[in-house]
Amino acid sequence: MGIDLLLQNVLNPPVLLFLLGLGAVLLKTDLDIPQPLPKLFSLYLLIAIGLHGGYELSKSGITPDVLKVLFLAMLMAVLVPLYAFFILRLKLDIYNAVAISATYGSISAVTFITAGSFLNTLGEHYGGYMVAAMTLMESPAIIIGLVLLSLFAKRNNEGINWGEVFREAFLNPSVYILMGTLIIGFLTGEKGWKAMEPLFGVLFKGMLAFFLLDMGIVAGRRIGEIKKVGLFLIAFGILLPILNATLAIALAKFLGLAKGDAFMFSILCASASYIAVPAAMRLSVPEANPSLYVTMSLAITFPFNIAVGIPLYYFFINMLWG
Amino acid sequence: MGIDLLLQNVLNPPVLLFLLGLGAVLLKTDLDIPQPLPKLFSLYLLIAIGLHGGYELSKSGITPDVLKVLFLAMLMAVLVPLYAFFILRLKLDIYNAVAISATYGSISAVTFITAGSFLNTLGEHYGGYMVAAMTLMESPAIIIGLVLLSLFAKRNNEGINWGEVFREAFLNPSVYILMGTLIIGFLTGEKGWKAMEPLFGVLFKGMLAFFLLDMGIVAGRRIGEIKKVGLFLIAFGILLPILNATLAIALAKFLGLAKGDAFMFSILCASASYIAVPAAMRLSVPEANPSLYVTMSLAITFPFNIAVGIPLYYFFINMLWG
Amino acid sequence: MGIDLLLQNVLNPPVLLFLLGLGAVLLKTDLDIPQPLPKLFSLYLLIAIGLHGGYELSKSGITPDVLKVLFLAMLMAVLVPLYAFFILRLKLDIYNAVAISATYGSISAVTFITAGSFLNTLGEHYGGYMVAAMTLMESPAIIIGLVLLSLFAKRNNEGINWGEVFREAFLNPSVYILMGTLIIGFLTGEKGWKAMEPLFGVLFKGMLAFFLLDMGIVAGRRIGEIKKVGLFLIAFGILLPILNATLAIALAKFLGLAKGDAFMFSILCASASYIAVPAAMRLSVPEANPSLYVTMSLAITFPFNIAVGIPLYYFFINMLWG
Amino acid sequence: MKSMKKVEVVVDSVYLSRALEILEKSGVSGYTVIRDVLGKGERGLMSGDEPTDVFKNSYIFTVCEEKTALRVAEEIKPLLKKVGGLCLLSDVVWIPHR
Amino acid sequence: MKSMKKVEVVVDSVYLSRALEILEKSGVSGYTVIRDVLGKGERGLMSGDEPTDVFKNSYIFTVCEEKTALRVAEEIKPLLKKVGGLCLLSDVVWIPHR
Amino acid sequence: MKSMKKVEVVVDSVYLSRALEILEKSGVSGYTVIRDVLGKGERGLMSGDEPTDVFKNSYIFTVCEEKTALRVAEEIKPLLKKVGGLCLLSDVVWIPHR
Ligand SMILES: Nc1ncnc2c1ncn2[C@@H]1O[C@H](COP(=O)(O)O)[C@@H](O)[C@H]1O
Ligand SMILES: Nc1ncnc2c1ncn2[C@@H]1O[C@H](COP(=O)(O)O)[C@@H](O)[C@H]1O
Ligand SMILES: Nc1ncnc2c1ncn2[C@@H]1O[C@H](COP(=O)(O)O)[C@@H](O)[C@H]1O
Ligand code: NA
Ligand code: NA
Ligand code: NA
Repeated sequence: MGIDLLLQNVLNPPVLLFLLGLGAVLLKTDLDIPQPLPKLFSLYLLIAIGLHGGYELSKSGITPDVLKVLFLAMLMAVLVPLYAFFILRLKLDIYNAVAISATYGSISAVTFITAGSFLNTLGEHYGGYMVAAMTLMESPAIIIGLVLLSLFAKRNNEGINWGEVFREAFLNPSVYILMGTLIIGFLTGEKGWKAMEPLFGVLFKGMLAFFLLDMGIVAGRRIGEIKKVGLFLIAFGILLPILNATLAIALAKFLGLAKGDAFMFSILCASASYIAVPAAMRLSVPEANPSLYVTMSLAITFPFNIAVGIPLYYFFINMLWG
Repeated sequence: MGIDLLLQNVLNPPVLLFLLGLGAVLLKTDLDIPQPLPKLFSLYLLIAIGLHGGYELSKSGITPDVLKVLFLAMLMAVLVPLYAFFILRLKLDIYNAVAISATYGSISAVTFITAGSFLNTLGEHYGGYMVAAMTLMESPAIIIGLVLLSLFAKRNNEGINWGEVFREAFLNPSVYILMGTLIIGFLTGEKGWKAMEPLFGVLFKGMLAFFLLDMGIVAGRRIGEIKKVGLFLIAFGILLPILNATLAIALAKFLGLAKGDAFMFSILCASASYIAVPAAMRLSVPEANPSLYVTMSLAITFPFNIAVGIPLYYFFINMLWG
Repeated sequence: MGIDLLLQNVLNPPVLLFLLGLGAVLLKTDLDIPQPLPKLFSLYLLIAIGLHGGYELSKSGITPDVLKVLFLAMLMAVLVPLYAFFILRLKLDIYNAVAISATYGSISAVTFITAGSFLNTLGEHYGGYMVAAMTLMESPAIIIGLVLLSLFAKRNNEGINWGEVFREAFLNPSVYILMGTLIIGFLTGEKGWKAMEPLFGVLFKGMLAFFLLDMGIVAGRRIGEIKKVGLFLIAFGILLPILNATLAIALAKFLGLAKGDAFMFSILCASASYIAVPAAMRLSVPEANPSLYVTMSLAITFPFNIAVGIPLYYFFINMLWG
Repeated sequence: MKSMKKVEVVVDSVYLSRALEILEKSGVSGYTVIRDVLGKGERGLMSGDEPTDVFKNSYIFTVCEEKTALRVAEEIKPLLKKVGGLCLLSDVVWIPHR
Repeated sequence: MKSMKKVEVVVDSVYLSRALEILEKSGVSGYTVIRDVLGKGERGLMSGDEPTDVFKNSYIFTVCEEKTALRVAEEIKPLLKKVGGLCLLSDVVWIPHR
Repeated sequence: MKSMKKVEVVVDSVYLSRALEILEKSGVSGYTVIRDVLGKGERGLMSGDEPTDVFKNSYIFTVCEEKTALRVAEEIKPLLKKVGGLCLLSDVVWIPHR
């Protein structure tokens, strides 16, 4: 992989602030971004990306190319948790396998956003419908996970409350806010975006940097737990994203996606959820150990993707798309 | 009313975000903007509107026209709680009549701001002294309410602590911050505003949209209580604002206010307080039921004004001013 | 001192908002900026100043002039707590003398920032390396204070945990974040700054104003404690800053610093810490009374510097540098 | 003055609403909740700093007659068994003000 | 070790400062306050999510001699009668450290 | 149901981690922490509104056997003596759910 790509990714204030946050914990500095400030940043980023994606979509319209991307998104959102589950079952009990596979089947919006900002620095771009694809990919893994659970686990006392499961999957706050602002951006078009751009467009990179500082702290706090996770899951947390990205790139090439879209799609497949899915799993699969799935997603896969995955997947794509 | 006006109002990111917040609660999504983030937005909006109003006032100076507006503001701030009280007494006990009439006699800054942003979209504008008028209109209703209370209620044990009442009325945080930033904006003029504009001017619409998302959630949470409020009070919460706006428009026409000013004045009269007055009422009239006055103001009158009232009053004004 | 300088300083939205905050407490208005919102502002300001300073440093490079400034900074960071300690020992026990001298030996970033914004208004500027100087000056006073303590106090039970002391001094959150963002700004240079400027540059003055509103409230809440502090310490809280600034100006003139740098350096020497050092003192010298050192720093020296010190030191410098 | 029982419950915040439902069904007349409590127990540290709300507890207490208290304790056991937490009973004197 | 009484009070946050005044007048030597507590009681749900601070409680506890405790309970009754809330007494052992 | 002791500690937030270390060393099996509690005591008002965290308390409680409780009380005394605070013991019944 071109060293310059790696540097180009790392020598960016957002990524460096992530490392600064990590370092703050490793050096035991007491640096803290207390709740609910991180919530402010994450809400901001979701709204910003939704509004902007909707606006872009209103410009491009819903073309066959867009439908192709959405189809691919659905496909991978179903496939990834399935094969992840059977890989995990080699070593784990059913409950933890379900929770972890759902986590990796879903996506991380902040990884997506950071990748978008990296693409931006290189002077390339991606279609606004990728945000719609991201929104589509958040939920299915939760459903797949619980279907697997009801197929393979024999829980003595109670069945799964499917109504609640569907609400958790499709109406959790991240999905709702992304979907909602996507539609608002679409409906209000150019005029709406012009009014929102000073806050939700111009300040975007700075807010991302601010939030990544917090993500670094949070990831750093979990690093101590990595050793409890065990070698198998550490390897899983790095290799599965690479596998997912590779598959995604192959499919994207096969179906002829544009370069930037292919890159963002590989990022979506490679990233793991650390907000929506863990919350859903804690509720629906209390038997699974949150220290496993949250630590893997936050302290292994997220930093890996931010620092190495983004330039790595881009390197592959650059080779194939030229 | 022109359907296009209604659409023009609704198809705006701020109003749509309000509806998104409402929907989040109705669909039970767990979406939440945790305290004190909403406080950040409301403080921001108050400071922004105060500084900008003060700056505008420093440009226009305090002319006879300005004094006319301030006089009208005082007049309505005294009249509205008075007639509201006697209407409410048809069905309610004294305590609740006092609390509700004070709530409707005062104003809602966010309704004012949203209306201003609507006016803006239409390419029209209003004078900075309207902010001074708004500040003037916050407090009198509290005093009027408590005067009515001491006239009509015979509380056995204790009198009203008028010193505290006046402090609550004139030195509550909203009045203080509006008044203070208005003066600061006036004193520092063009130069001061230029320094503050990047934060307090340019980002204004975006912050309003963000805050309205929260207001939607808050209003949504209260919607369940509407049925406890009863038909009389629901009707009151919609008809009184219309009555107040009509009266305001008539007076404004009679005294020859400019079109934008007349519109903003009608909004002030039509809106009901949901911060300053409820807090004051909870302290001074604990016998009244906060579920009534807060629910009416937040879940009935506020959404009505935001979605329907703003284009409706504008429609009337457009007919009269042409 | 030129009255116009004083006015030029005071008639600025940030300083006026500070006074508004002060007034809010004195008039008992209940105005409050609840935690952790102030933390958001202070983090923002530290990151902004660090990134910008680093960027400026990347443009100027590390010249002999820069090294001269850093040397001066170190010198004063060691000298001030030493002479402050012996002055304080005239009236105070060892523990309080240590805590207060450490407080005054360190610096206040917000005073620095406010002074920078004042300089800006006058159309002058200072070198980005001043931020490096500030970072250098935060920590030594803590070490000096505890060395004095171990020399002069005979604590019966336990020695000082020097490892923890050094961590508190050099890895407290403010020092860490300033140092880190300074390096990030330096590494990412022009390109990095361009990406961060919309948030961390353009909005700077507005955020400072917002934060000073909170500082006014906080200072106001402590004003009631001033009388408990006693006349000696009140005088100390005003005269020591003037003495420090005078010494700093003399040294700066002697070593030929540029005008803006000399001014910012005098501000650093004149200001007292109210975050990093108090936290360190509470941990390492629990025998000292935090009401003394926090009240002096927050309610006496900070307001004095903001309102009077800044134009006063500038007046001196203007005379000497012309 | 009246002798009553205080029931205290600590439970993962994700399950707060379920715990409150159980309280209501058991017939308590009121309760007080402190959200975002941290803690450590069998299932490790709940340090509350995640972007998820997965690692946060809530603390609930309710004051009621002994009979109701025992019912609450009984009814909440299955939830605590499934998701962890804590339930305590103690004696208090309630000062009636009405 | 010393046997003492713990007095716990839950009151609408709007009235916190008034409740603390009453405590001080009754002669307590100290108290601890948790702001922004939620709850449900006779006057409905205090869910704390309003822009107003109208629907939030505060929780106070103070440890003192029995005599003082009874005085606190007596003095705070009128406030609770007027605005609602809760007052509890219980036994604790205070571990003196001075 | 099991008779246990509840130990409650109020301490300056700056010293929270030290207090928790003491608890762990004394052998408690778990604890619950409420951060950012306000209060008033010998050392004046802890109103929590400083930019520093100097004027804030934390509240900790742990439920354990009497023997452990007494050990906690003994071990935490020196810290409280040095930096102020509060330590209380009381009786509770623990409802086991496992
Ligand atoms: N012995 C204890 N004393 C106080 N709180 C406890 C204790 N054990 C558990 N808890 C609380 O209950 C939560 C869940 O406990 P557990 O299910 O054992 O992990 C912990 O995070 C603590 O907040
Ligand atoms: N039985 C109870 N147990 C615990 N807390 C209560 C109880 N009753 C009331 N409270 C608390 O006291 C507040 C006011 O109660 P009330 O005046 O009855 O509405 C409620 O919001 C609760 O926080
Ligand atoms: N009598 C008391 N009752 C309740 N809390 C107390 C009492 N005394 C002290 N505290 C708490 O312990 C903290 C430290 O107390 P002190 O060391 O006496 O200043 C105070 O800020 C209160 O939160
Ligand atoms: Na994925
Ligand atoms: Na009105
Ligand atoms: Na200094």
